[in-house]
Amino acid sequence: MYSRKVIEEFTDPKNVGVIEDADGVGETGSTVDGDIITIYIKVKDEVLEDVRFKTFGCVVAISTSTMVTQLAKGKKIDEALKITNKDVIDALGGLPEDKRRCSGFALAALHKAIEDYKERGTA
Amino acid sequence: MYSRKVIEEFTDPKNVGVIEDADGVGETGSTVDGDIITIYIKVKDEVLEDVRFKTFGCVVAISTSTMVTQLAKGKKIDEALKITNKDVIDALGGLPEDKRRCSGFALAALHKAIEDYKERGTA
Amino acid sequence: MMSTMKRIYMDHSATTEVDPLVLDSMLPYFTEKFGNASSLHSFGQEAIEALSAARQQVADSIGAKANEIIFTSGGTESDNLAIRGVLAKKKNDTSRSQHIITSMIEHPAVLSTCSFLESIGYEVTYVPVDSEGVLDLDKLERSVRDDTSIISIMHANNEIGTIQPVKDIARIARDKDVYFHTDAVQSFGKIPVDVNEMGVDMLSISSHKIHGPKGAGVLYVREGTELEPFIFGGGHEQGLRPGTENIPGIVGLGKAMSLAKERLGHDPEHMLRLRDSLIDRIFDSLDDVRLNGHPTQRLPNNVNLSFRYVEGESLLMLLDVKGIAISTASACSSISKKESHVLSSIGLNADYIHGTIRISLGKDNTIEETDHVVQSLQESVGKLREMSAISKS
Amino acid sequence: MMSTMKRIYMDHSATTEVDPLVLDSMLPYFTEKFGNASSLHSFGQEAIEALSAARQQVADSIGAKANEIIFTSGGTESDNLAIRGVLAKKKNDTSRSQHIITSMIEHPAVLSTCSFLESIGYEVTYVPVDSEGVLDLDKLERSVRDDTSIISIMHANNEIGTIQPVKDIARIARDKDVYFHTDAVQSFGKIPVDVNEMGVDMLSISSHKIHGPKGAGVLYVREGTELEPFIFGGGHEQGLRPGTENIPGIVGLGKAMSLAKERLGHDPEHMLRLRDSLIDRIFDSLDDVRLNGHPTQRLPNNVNLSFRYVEGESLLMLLDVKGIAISTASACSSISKKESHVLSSIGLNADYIHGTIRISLGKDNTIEETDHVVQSLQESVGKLREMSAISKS
Ligand SMILES: Cc1ncc(COP(=O)(O)O)c(C=O)c1O
Ligand SMILES: Cc1ncc(COP(=O)(O)O)c(C=O)c1O
Repeated sequence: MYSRKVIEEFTDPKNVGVIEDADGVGETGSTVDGDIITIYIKVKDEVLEDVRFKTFGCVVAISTSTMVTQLAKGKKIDEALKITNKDVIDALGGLPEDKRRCSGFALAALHKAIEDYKERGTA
Repeated sequence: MYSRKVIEEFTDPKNVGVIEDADGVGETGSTVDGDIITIYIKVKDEVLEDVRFKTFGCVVAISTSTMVTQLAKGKKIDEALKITNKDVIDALGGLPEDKRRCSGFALAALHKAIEDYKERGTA
Repeated sequence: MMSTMKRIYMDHSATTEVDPLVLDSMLPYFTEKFGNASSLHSFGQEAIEALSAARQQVADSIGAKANEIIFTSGGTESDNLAIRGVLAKKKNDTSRSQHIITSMIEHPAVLSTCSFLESIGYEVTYVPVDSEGVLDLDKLERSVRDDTSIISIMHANNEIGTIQPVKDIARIARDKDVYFHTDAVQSFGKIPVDVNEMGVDMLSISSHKIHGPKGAGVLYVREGTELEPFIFGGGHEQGLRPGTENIPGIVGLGKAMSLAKERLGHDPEHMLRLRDSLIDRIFDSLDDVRLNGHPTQRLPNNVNLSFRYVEGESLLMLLDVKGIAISTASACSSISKKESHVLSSIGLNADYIHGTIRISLGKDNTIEETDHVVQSLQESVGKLREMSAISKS
Repeated sequence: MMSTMKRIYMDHSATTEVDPLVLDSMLPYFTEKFGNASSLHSFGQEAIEALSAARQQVADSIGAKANEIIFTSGGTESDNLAIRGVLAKKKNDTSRSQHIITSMIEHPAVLSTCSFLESIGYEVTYVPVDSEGVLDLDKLERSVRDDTSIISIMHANNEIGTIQPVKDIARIARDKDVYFHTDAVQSFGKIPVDVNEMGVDMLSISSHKIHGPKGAGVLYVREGTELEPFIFGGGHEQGLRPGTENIPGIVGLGKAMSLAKERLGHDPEHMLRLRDSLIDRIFDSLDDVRLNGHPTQRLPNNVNLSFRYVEGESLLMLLDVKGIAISTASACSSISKKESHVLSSIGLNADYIHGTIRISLGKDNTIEETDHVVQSLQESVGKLREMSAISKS
């Protein structure tokens, strides 16, 4: 059901962890849903120098989390904001129709982390 | 479903035929039912010297017909009248529960033939 | 005697032997790839793959799409699901839910469903057929009402083999905006069955009639046709048929349908040759015989004959002793030994009805076997007529 | 990697591999003795004999009489037939037809049937269970009304393995003169199932859960229990289940039930030993784990565990990659990934519910396999907790 790529990313996820001195943190989901994703970013010269995640959730939640961090890492913030849900799904070799519900959570968490970074800047 | 004995009697029936100068004839059934049994008897000194049948009908109709003729032949009339439906079924090694409906037709035809014989005598 | 004698099976409308290729395709799914298609792990994935592949095979065999295929436990269940599924869906639309149209010669799976529906308040019109078993299209058309929900007319009859003009029926159904279901249990594999060619909304198939395993069936449901399940449980088969999927059965069914489709250019022609030669030779060798059903618009494997002065079961048993397997009416009704509603519907007289047998050929029957059948029939009919209390002799 | 690795199957509550002896018993009925049990000829007789023999095997395995056995297509159909069959029969007896009693933790086959019945006007009481999944007998007794037709309570739960006090339920049902049906799909073969010991009127069994083939099931119906069919067609199975009988499936089911009965003194004990050792070692090696269901009144093959800070599907997939097949909730609901109604009914918190898996042992699982499972669980739970956004670490 899951593509080979999904299973690969899921079993060997990149960028797992917390950035202790993160410049921005974003969280989506809830324990009731069964998915909580937190994304940490480290920004230097408007470039996402480091992107890490912690995820409690299903295979889709974990594999989209790691994929989002990989797609975003090294990109400029405005470039990173252009990543679409479709980009994430395509990079994973597709997702089963009935599993797409939570596929947007990781991207949303990245957006929140960037927002958080921007708010901190203006504060 | 049918006992071996039923199939034997059915495939190799004894006493098939018409007695042209019968002393009594009895018929049961109808084309609507799909069973018509005619029994012919020849009587001498109150003994059923010959008993024959013609049957249009199912396996049960044919096998009970031949069995009734065999059980009756050679018997005194009052002895023959004591033959029960159970005797016929037992002699056939049993009949399937759902096939007993027409098992009494042959015996009834014998009774009618004997009646016919008696009526002729009194006439 | 029976043990050394090669038996001749000519009751393929009752059921068929599983094709060895079909059995081979099934075997891995009993003991190796035995997973439940609802399971997420690798065993489950194997089951899902098998299920999808079979669904595609079935769809391809009848010109349908994979998502239009619902797997059931057999023809009876498919017929029930088609008719009751549509009515259940429309149950709140009172303007469009009260009336069903079917024919007088349907299989009990349809007729008993209809009687049940009558018992709970639906109305059913049973359209008559002519003396050759062909549906009266005029009567059908005139029987459509504003509140008609579904027309269910079989593709080909299981007793007399008459093929119905389904395309014409489909046109009427489309014109009147009524769903059309056809029971193709006897026709698939013998004549072309293409859901778009035929123009049907739903179509039933049973695996064991086409050299597949018993316990599996198909209901084709055209996209957009709204149904509700009539068995309740988990959400399998698009919510229309709950219960753990019978993977080996479904795999076998898929294979059987593929094979039947592939062989459509060959097998039916072979059966047709045997059928016509059988009919000719029986008519040559015996008097007072009648062929029931349509002379040409009939299944290539169906021979339905009435012998006067002979009772069908007795004839069947005499042939059985000679190692020949045929049937009296349809297999399903022979257990209760009631008069065939199909034969009464074509107006056959009682003295012919009782003497009716059905010979249904299969792809592996041979001309030598038909020789033996003709000879045995001649002997057996002769013997029973000799014994018969109503024969002319 | 997957191809060379021997996989470990511990999802026997979802489905089981067909026993080689069972498959052997079935094989002749596909290609040799392939007749239709409604046919009068020798092929039909072979089918009838097989059917009767299987019926006797089934009856003997549960202490019933042969005429009390109805063959169906599986557990779902058996559950539907039991409940709807009784209601259909009583539909004209308005004083005795409106109310059904069941539990909150039944299988969807029962629960969806009940929701359907509610949608057409029946009333259903869903009796709650305690935190270990045991039915509240007091509430059950108090919920019986004058118009209660049937009580349907499962013998053992498919997710958490809790065994219900069926004898007590049967006593209440008898006292109140209400039919009692039990779903024994998970219990048969693991604990004793004797219809008279238990005092049930109806009992469901599914072949594929007990090393028999998919596509076959049983409804035991105590003599005198009045039912009507809910599928319509020919008069098969005492008029309660129409459609050509799935002879190979039924033969396999009969064999599987015989074998399970014979091995009842051995297999469950083996599974129990594995179960308890598995539970002990998992608790020894991991924190924040919970065993769901009753500690002792549970199926010998059921291990249902909740791991905090871990999501069930992810754990299942990590184990799958290591060649271990287990399940999250019941197989049937994992496709829709809804929250388990069973786990909510026992009052489990959401953070535990999401981290729940079911390990269901089979007779052929070994202690070595459980070693591997314990180790893999430790690794996988550890890994997921590391990754988890809510773990304490
Ligand atoms: C025309 C027709 N419809 C339906 C059925 C029922 O199919 P099944 O026996 O698979 O339930 C049959 C077979 O008896 C049939 O001949
Ligand atoms: C308790 C219970 N009842 C009923 C069923 C349904 O059985 P089947 O899949 O054979 O329809 C299952 C299996 O999923 C079950 O575990």
